[in-house]
Amino acid sequence: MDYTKNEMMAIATGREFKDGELAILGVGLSMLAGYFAKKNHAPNMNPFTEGGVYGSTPVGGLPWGIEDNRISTNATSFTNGIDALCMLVASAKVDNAVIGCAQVDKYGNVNTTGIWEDGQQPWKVGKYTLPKTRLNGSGGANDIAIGAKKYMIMAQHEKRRFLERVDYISSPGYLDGGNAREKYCFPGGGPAAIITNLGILRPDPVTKEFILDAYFSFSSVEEIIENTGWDLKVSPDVKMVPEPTAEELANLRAVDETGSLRK
Amino acid sequence: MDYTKNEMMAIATGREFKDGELAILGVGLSMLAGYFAKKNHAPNMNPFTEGGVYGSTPVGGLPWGIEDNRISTNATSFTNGIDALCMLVASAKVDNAVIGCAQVDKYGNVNTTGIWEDGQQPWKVGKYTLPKTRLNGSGGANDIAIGAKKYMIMAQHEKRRFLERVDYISSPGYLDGGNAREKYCFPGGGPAAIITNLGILRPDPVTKEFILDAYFSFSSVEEIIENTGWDLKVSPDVKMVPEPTAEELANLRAVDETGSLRK
Amino acid sequence: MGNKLISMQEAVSKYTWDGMTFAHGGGLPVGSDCTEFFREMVRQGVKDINSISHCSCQGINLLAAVGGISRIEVGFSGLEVYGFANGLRRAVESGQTILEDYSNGSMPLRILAGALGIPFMPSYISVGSDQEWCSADEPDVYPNTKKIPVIQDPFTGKNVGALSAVVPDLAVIHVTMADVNGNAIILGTEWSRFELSRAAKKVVLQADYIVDTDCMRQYPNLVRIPDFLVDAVVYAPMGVWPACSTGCYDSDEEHFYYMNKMLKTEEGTQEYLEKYVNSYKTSEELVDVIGKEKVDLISKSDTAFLMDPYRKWIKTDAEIKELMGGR
Amino acid sequence: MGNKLISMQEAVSKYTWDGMTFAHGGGLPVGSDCTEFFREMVRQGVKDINSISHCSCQGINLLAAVGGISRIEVGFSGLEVYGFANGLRRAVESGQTILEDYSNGSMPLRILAGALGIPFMPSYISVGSDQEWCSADEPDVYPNTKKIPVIQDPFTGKNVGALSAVVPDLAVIHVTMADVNGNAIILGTEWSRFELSRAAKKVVLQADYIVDTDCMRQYPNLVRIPDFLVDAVVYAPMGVWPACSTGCYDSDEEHFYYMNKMLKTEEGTQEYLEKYVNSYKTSEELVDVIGKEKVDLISKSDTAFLMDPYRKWIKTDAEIKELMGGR
Repeated sequence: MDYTKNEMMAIATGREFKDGELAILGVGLSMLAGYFAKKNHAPNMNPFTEGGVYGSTPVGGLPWGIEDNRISTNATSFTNGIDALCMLVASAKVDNAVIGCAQVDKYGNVNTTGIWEDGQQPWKVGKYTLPKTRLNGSGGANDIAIGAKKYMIMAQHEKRRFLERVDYISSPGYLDGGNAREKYCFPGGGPAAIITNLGILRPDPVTKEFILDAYFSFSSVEEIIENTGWDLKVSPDVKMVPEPTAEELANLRAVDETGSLRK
Repeated sequence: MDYTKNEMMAIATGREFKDGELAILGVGLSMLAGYFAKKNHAPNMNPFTEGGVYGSTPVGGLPWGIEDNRISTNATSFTNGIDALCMLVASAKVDNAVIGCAQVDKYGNVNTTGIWEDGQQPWKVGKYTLPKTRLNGSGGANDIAIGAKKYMIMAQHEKRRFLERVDYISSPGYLDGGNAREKYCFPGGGPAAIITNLGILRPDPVTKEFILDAYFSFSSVEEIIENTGWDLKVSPDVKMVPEPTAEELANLRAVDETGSLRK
Repeated sequence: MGNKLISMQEAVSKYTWDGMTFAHGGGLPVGSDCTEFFREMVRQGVKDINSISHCSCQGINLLAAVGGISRIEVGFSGLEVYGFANGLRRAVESGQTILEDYSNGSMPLRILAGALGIPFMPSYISVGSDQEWCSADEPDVYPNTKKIPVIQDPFTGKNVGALSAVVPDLAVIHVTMADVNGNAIILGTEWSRFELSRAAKKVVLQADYIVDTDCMRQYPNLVRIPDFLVDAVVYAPMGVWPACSTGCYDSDEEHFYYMNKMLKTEEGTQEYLEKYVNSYKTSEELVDVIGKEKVDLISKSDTAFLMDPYRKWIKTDAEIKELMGGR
Repeated sequence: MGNKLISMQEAVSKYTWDGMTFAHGGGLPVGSDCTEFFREMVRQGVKDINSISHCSCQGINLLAAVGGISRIEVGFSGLEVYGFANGLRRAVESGQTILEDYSNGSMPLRILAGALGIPFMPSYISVGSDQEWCSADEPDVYPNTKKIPVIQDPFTGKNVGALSAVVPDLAVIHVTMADVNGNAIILGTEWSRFELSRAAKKVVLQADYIVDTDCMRQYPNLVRIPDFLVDAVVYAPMGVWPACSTGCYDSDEEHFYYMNKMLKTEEGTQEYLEKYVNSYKTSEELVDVIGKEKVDLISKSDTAFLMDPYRKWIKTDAEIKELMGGR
């Protein structure tokens, strides 16, 4: 079967959505994975976006922005950001979500705020130094990280992105691991998986360190370890993720009208 | 001129509303005084009710309730209780308001919650004993009391209602007087007047004790003192409130379509 | 998603239980509250209710009159121009119902805190008065400091009250229009219906009209309660009576007074139950109980034009029966 | 009440000043924000702006590119699929603009606190991460404990963050329709426009259409911003361009990319200003600058049907000129 690594990643993420779930989706891969799931196996899933756009499916291609007219066209309800992000997401009513990242660390902490010169990170120097590269900030991802019952992190699997400790925690995963989230009383459950273009990592139930759970037909345990910036542990049950079925690929490509994942 | 005491009270209250003010009105006398003012001398006053009914004037008579269809018919905006009572009233955006009372005391504290057997009041016995007579509670009056820039208290002037200390403070006036409100950081300015069927009381600028400011053509300083349950002080500038003009009476009666104040 | 239309009988038997924390409060007493749901609770004998709302209403007045309410947290317990709520008053004065006083602003803020999933809401409302100092739950303590604790703003050190969050077991919300999935449009003030639908663990809608989902897609900004928040939809024409539903019918002045007069005594309450609560089962029969003439009269509301844009999507009674599988 | 229609030039000169705290944020970057108001701020050289919003947008990107923003509090500083906001990024990386990070949920909660007149909002958002520990206002302190202080819930003793309230000097709010008094209807997500209109000291509306007040009386539940909150109304067709206004026009993909590419450098910014900011004065001229064909293309939005119920109340350009006394 012919498919790209990003298509495999989107399908693997989509498979994590179950029918009937209330899910918040962001632009790009997140929406693609979510609407693929709704089309493929979760027809009663309720996806929405962070401004409070409910009941809609994209029209004319994936939206440029999550409240773009492509997603507003057939909505059944428009409310507001406090409703979507605070009443639904931050209060643990949302079942599932996807967030992206520029960096992720072994406890699933995510950085989307900036990249620092090595050694100049705020947590290393005890000062809020300026980043070398300013990124976008957390957007609604912090709200998802503290509040969603569970969520997935999607990432391109590269050593420079998979770090022992991210430069800046934009959206908290399990912080220092173990029960560290409890101190902050976060209502949500934390990240359930890191899904990449090479495989799937899941947290150890006790230490909350992310370990390798599965690889794809085109990747391997060794390749994934090599592309991870921390000493990645491998699950004794590590397995290959089933390849996309023809139906899955067809459904994915129906959502990805413009073929962004085949590039 | 022929008018009732309640008509004089409504007109005296209405005169306190200035053009352009944002004002919250309740059912009955409060609405009557407010809509009289808008019709008579304050065409750009913005009256609203506590559920967030904006831009309307009553149709077919004064409403039975403040979100009754009589007030909803020609509204330009409907929002909600948090908007009206918390965002506008409790945050000191509202210029003026009227509240009613079953009891009021010399610092303008209002009781609309219950009447206790004398000696059985919670503040006397140090227990929350049951009232002899349960009244309606504060409704939105507490919100007005803590938040409106200023407000008026309307009351039937009777000794049993005008007390040294109310049985229960449903809506705080100046509490124990002086700067007592400061401790609670109330954003609003407190009660500006007690307007009754006999005259007008206003607070001393320093002690905040309500003193007699004016009487009506049909009442007198003596009559008011006699009907007040505390040792009422009289302003050195005490004066008679001008009688209603023919125009004022006509405007009041146009609002009071059903003639409730002439009974 | 999916068809959530059920009968009032089923809604009450499925979603209520003795001892539950029950929220309502579509409006002020004369406004759009779920009176019919209360009447069905009375018919089914639901009791020991802990009631949450900013305002009382005729439904609360009735349920209190039959002894169904053990505790109530409320901002206003009267009936506006129609006077004190005699049924509730009788229950409170006798000690049967514990009444915890808040204001019409502080109750919605507590519901907002519940909706936001935060433990409390800072506010200046209800503090510095007997609403703070008197707690019906702890009558032996005065002044009480635990009901609305005063905390310090960490930015200035100044005092501010902490209103506790409320998360009701169920919110029953009257709406003007709902589709079968539970998308809902409210005409008139929302009061705290938006916040209630986010705060409660379960949500049941009581609707004047069932409309097609196309209506929602034409007016998505009016759909303040989206379907996934809703567990069940009940079609209940005249369901707010004797109070008013904006856009549909006015309040029934005569009956409002009569009902409250009857609830003043136990005997009157029994007579009222016979005549106006236990005397019908369906909404068609309710119309007969109210009287066709009265229904026509109060339906000639000056607010009726507010419904005009949506009439073409209204489902007929026959269509609704079909949608309910003939139930 | 009263006619509040003024020109964009007048609105900017009357309601903005150097050093002010300026709030906007109708939508996400590709959504309904007040781009035209920003272009006029650039034309008038307003500077030293402290910007408040949950999200950045092309207007912020532009104003930052010309050095007009000294400080920004924001949840998301990018342009969604269109990438990083190059103008803002350049200003932040060079240290010219101080950027205080929050999230898209915590910024609206801070505005909600401002609207409610309370000093802070309890929340679990933004705490336990570098959003709490890093403060751009106090870069020498890490971890910072004053930006989002952790306090104790007085009911359980558990930790919760305290998000400080924001009360902007001015909020400029894009709306789909406004009447001359300032009653406004928004199509599409409100984001934090409702809360902003209650939190800010002054409110200016930028509207796609001016409609008759009869429209508001037919749809009062859609009027989420009532007139008395509003200081001025500006008629600004295509005023969100190159982002999209739901019900009116789609985003201009080509220009969105082009604009952001140009703002990457100072030279590009100058060229962009000449071509697309300083090249027109009226909204008629703006249409020429965008190009009539492009305007027609993006106006063929799939969302256009959402405007249908209101079209009969739209004021023509000639009527609007008349209402503005020919200005």
